[in-house]
Amino acid sequence: MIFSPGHVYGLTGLLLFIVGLAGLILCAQLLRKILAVNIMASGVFLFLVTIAHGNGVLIDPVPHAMVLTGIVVSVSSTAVALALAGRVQDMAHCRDLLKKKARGEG
Amino acid sequence: MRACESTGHRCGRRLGSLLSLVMLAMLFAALAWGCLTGGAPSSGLGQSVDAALHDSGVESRVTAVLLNYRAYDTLLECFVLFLGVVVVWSLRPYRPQHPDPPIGSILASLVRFLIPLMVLVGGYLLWAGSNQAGGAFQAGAILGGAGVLLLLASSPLLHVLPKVLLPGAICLGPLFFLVVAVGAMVLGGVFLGYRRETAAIVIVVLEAVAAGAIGLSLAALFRGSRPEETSSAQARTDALTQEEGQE
Amino acid sequence: MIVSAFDLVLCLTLVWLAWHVLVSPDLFRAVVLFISFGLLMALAWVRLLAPDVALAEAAIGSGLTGALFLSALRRLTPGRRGERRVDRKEGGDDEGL
Amino acid sequence: MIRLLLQGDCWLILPVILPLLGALLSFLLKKQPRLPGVLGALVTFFASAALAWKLVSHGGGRYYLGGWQPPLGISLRADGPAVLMVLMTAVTGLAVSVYAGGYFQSRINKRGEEQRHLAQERSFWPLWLLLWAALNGMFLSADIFNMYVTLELVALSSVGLTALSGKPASQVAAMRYLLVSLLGSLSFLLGVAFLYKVHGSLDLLAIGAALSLAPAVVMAMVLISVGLMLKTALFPFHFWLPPAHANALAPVSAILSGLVINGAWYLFFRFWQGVLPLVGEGAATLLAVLGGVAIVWGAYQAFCQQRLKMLVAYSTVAQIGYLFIIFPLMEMGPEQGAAAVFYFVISHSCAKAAMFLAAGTLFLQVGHDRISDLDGVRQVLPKTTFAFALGGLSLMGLPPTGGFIAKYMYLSQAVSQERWWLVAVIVAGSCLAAVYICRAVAHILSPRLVAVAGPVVVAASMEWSALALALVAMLLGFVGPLVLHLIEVAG
Amino acid sequence: MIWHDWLLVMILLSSLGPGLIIFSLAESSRASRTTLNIFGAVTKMVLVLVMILGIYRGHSFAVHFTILPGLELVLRADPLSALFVTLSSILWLFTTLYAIAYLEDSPNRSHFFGYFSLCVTVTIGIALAGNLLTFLFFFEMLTLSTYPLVVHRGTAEAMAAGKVYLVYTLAGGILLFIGVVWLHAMAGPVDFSRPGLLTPLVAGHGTTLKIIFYLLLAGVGVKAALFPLHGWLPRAMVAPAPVSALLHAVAVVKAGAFGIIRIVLDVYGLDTARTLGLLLPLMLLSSITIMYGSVRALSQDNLKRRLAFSTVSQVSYIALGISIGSPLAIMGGMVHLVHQGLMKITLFFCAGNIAETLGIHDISRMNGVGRRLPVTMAAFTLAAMGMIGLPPMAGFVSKWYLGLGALAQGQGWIVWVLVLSSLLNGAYFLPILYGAWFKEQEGEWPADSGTVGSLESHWMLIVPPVITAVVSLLVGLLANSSLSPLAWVRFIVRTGYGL
Repeated sequence: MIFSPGHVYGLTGLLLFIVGLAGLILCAQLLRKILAVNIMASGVFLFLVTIAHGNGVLIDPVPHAMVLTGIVVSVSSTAVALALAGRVQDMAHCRDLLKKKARGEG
Repeated sequence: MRACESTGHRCGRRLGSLLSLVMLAMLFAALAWGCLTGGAPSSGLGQSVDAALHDSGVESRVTAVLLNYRAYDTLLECFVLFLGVVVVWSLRPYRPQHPDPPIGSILASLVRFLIPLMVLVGGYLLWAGSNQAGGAFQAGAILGGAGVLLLLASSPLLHVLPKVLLPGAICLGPLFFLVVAVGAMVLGGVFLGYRRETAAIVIVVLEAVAAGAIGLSLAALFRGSRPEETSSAQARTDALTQEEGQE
Repeated sequence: MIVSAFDLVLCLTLVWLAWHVLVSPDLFRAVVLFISFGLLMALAWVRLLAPDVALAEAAIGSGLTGALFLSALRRLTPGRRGERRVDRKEGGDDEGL
Repeated sequence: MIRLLLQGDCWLILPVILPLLGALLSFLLKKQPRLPGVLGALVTFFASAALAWKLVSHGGGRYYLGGWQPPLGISLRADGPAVLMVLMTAVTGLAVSVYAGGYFQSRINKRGEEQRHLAQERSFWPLWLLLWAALNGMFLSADIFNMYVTLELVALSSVGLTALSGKPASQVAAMRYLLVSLLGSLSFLLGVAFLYKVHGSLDLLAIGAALSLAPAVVMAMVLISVGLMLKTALFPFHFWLPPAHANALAPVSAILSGLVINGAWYLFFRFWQGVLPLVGEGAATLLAVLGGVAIVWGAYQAFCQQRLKMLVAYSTVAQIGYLFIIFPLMEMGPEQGAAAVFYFVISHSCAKAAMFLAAGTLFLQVGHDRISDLDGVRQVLPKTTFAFALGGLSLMGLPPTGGFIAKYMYLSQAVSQERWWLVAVIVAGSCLAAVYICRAVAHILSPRLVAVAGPVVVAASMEWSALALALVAMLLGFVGPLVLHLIEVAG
Repeated sequence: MIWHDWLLVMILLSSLGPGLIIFSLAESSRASRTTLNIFGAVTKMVLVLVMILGIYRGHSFAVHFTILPGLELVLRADPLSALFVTLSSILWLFTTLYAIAYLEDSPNRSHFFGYFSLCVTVTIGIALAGNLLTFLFFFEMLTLSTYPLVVHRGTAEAMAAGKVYLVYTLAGGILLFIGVVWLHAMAGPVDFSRPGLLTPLVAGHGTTLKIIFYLLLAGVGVKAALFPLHGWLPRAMVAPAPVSALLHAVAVVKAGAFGIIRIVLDVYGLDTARTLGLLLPLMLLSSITIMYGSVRALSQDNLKRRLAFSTVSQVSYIALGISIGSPLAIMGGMVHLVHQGLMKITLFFCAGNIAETLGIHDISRMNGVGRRLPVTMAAFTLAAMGMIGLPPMAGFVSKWYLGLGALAQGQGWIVWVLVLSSLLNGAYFLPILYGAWFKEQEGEWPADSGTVGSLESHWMLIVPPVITAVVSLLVGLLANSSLSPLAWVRFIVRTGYGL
């Protein structure tokens, strides 16, 4: 079997997917988890573009279009995730403040 | 005693991580197996795309896929962006956001210089999209970047678009796309089915509007909460006390 | 096209960057690494003859997402170097996923 | 225009476009979002009903968007199961929409804080209508990448809806839900990539026709299955569901449990339907085992809950199990199996949504949902408690409800194929469901006079919509031939 | 003719409709509720009368409704169902009258009468069920419509009893469900009008058929309170007296017994059941239940509990008669369905009167009651005599036919069971009668609500037990007339089963 660039980039894409997955599962911080999801997404996109590349003779534009769509979807969900993470964080902060206040009064 | 427990906990946790790493490695092996073995991959749709390119109204293959063959995906994707804005706007912050740090005067003048340039680049990408790399997405992204810079610099240019009109502007992209798609259905009988002779012009207009909408939505996503509501965030800390009790 | 050393190095760098985004102790550093990861990704796509995607990735995937992360980072960490704060506070919030 | 409506193809796309339009309008009219919201729901309902009628009278078909045939273009497909799901969404969705109108009004009336509730409602309508459109798009789609896009739409809007309630628990739950959903979507997308690599097409029917068990296809199926199982919250992946569903606003809980779960499962089913003859006994049995564990574990957890909405949420975990134990049964009788499971899905959707709506009404009235303190609430809200009990009957599989018919079909399949362990699982599930539902119903229907009273603060539309949905769940016990006739329409 | 088809549905609707309307009535609208109740009960009786005349003239009534392809709900009136329908609708009228007076001024009456009507509707549905699926359908619904009645008082004791009731009946329901599904999977839909459907399967699937039989038997046996499954019945006594009357004489227990008849005679058929050796175990089980119930009844001091154990014992006569399998025994069992219902409802009405008027719940406090409540106690005495089986009371007729049937079948030991159980019946009924009539009153009544004019209590509390007592006397005295239940049962056995 000859190793073509397709294989190399494809495997890299899969590896990135796995690395992102590991980060998603193992990292504790929310921000890090969101980063990990983005890395996973990049891995999938890389894999898709590799498929489009094929053997380099005739580029298939359909996966390119899919990746473009995917990128926009991904930035959208990242924005939502970050906004939500901000809220979770604020909430914890508020709760801390309230606890402190309660303790002070008590 | 407690220290002992915590080390035990840490050990357990480390073991857990190790185990999941091993499983992930196995998953990778499986994926690689799926990727590498099993005959020649199919040739894809490159040829059929080329064969139909003449009817699509554009010369760029990717644009043809995005805005003609698979325009439905792109339509829905515009709605994903719109949805992102709706969700982000629905998440009002509990506490006031920190005011942006004052921006340096150098950056401010840089922004003033950069914005027209970015708009220009965006326009170029849009135009280039019909026959080479570039198109609505890329142009929209550049415009979005310009919006982000404006926000960062709190530039007076921001007030070109009154806040009241912002929701309307954000709706405009998806709405226009939808109208075009339905219009095609009413005129030609098929949803999103442009006629061959008008396809080129429809796609160009569509791209321009989509780029604008994408840019605006991206900037809005960056901006975070709904513009007129940031002032009311102050009250949220108090509301939280009640909400914890309720529900 | 034959696999060149450039491709190999690019791929390895991508993986290395991804790994460090996840393990670097400083979140700010992680975000910066992520932005550079995105830029290199764009390069990879140029290599794979996908200039459209490369452009979009550079602008959206790297630029805008990076800006989002940076602004979120600033919002999430009220102090100047609030890295540890974030660590402590979020550790408990979310286990499993 | 009229010619267009009559000639019929556009019926397929209307259930997707109309809610999209409604979402945009309700977003724009931010002072009065309820009007376009409810109107959009109503119009969508009629469009879906018309689609179903069209399907029954003219048979199924495909719709090539933009006139491009697959593999180049995207096509929609209307066949029995797809349209049944659209119809189910329409019925449940309309009831939820009517409910939501009264719900937000009642909250404003009860609690004051008009600004906050108004802001919630302002986001609710666009999110909900977008979700509805995405679900319809998902049910009708025949293109696997398009499915991914609709999945993302569904995921983002559900997360937005979950977080809407604003209370801390829901924020954490929504965050977790979002991460799980994203993981599921990406896994699905990677699977799609693998399938495209092998088949060079994104059309599900073309792929299904050429399916083999090549390694890449196996990996694709694994990735897609795991991704969708995450979203469906099948047993080991169910952890995110109860907090998300139980802490959301009442109409949102109903939407999530009654519709969203079914959406992801529907895709799963579509993929497996084609593969099942190839994979043999093992994989199907594995799914069924997971489903069986889900049934027992979910029911046990439901029994342990102290809060009504938590109980209903865990009951969803249990009921999801039934959606997966069907797969081994489908090997020998694909048609009967599909009929049984779709019957189950629609009756569960109505019943569960009715229960969540009713639980939300009780919550709003009483101010809490601790089961043990809900005694005597029947005297205040008779219709709501009745709706809850009726929904419960359907979950228990007792006549005269749709749940009974579904259980009957399940059991008769399992018995005639002599899969006794499945019989045991179904029976155990019914017993456990009876136990936890009776526990809740005994309290809310208790004749004891406890001072939970006070003036009724909930709108009449809240009571009636939940009751109507529960009655639909009951009515499903009598319209079996009609539903089966719809399911059997080929694409 | 069209009305033929709709008559059965109308019979169901005549109680369902009023029930649903009553649910929506306000608590205070007493008059309209009473009117609706009585209107429903009378309408039903008239409709049933029309139906019986029709059957007697050889009309057949059947309604089919398909709920799944190949699966129908069937309502059909055959002579046996007519028997049960008549019993239920007549006793429902009396129980309704009684309940209206009994529950005067108590809370939640709309709720109560709503479920009451629902319960009767479902019972009628069971009676008219034309196939096994329909039977199952209504049988499961019976559990749900009676539960709210059992817990009606809302006390902790009532809730606990309700829980026990639910556990027993739902578990039974599930067993029945499995049995039905299994049988359907083997033999297709089981219609009651086609006996012998299972005969061809005996050779190949004997064991399976046996298992299914026991599943079905366990399912209906719970409601019929067969020996190890009777635990819920004495506990359900916490319900108000009209509910107990309904449970014991009309609805739940009777539905179980009726189910046993259906399963043995119409699903399996006597011959098949005998070939498979299913009758002997049933015979043993019902004999044990008869003895067990009587023995337990002896030691109960609470009047309603004693009556409950008496029900456990008496209902098993029905199963016993069927399991003996000779025509005379089957007649004895079937006719006991009616006789026991009449007598037991009288007893519960009287027990309710005693509790309501004087506040007495325990037998040890009943000394001298006969003088304070002569009419009530007279009715009680008549019914108790019947239960013991003294000639010429109704109970005697049943036992006589059971004994004759057993002898004809060569099962002489059954006669001993009957004799022994009659002695036990006497042992737990006669002391009550003796105390009430012949002993002196000890102290004040716990809560005497006083006489109403010249009557000992509210007239609607007195009239129903008197009528049922007199009827139970008449059906015994006039057993040989052509209008008696016995004659109808003879008609059933001759036309329906060709015995």
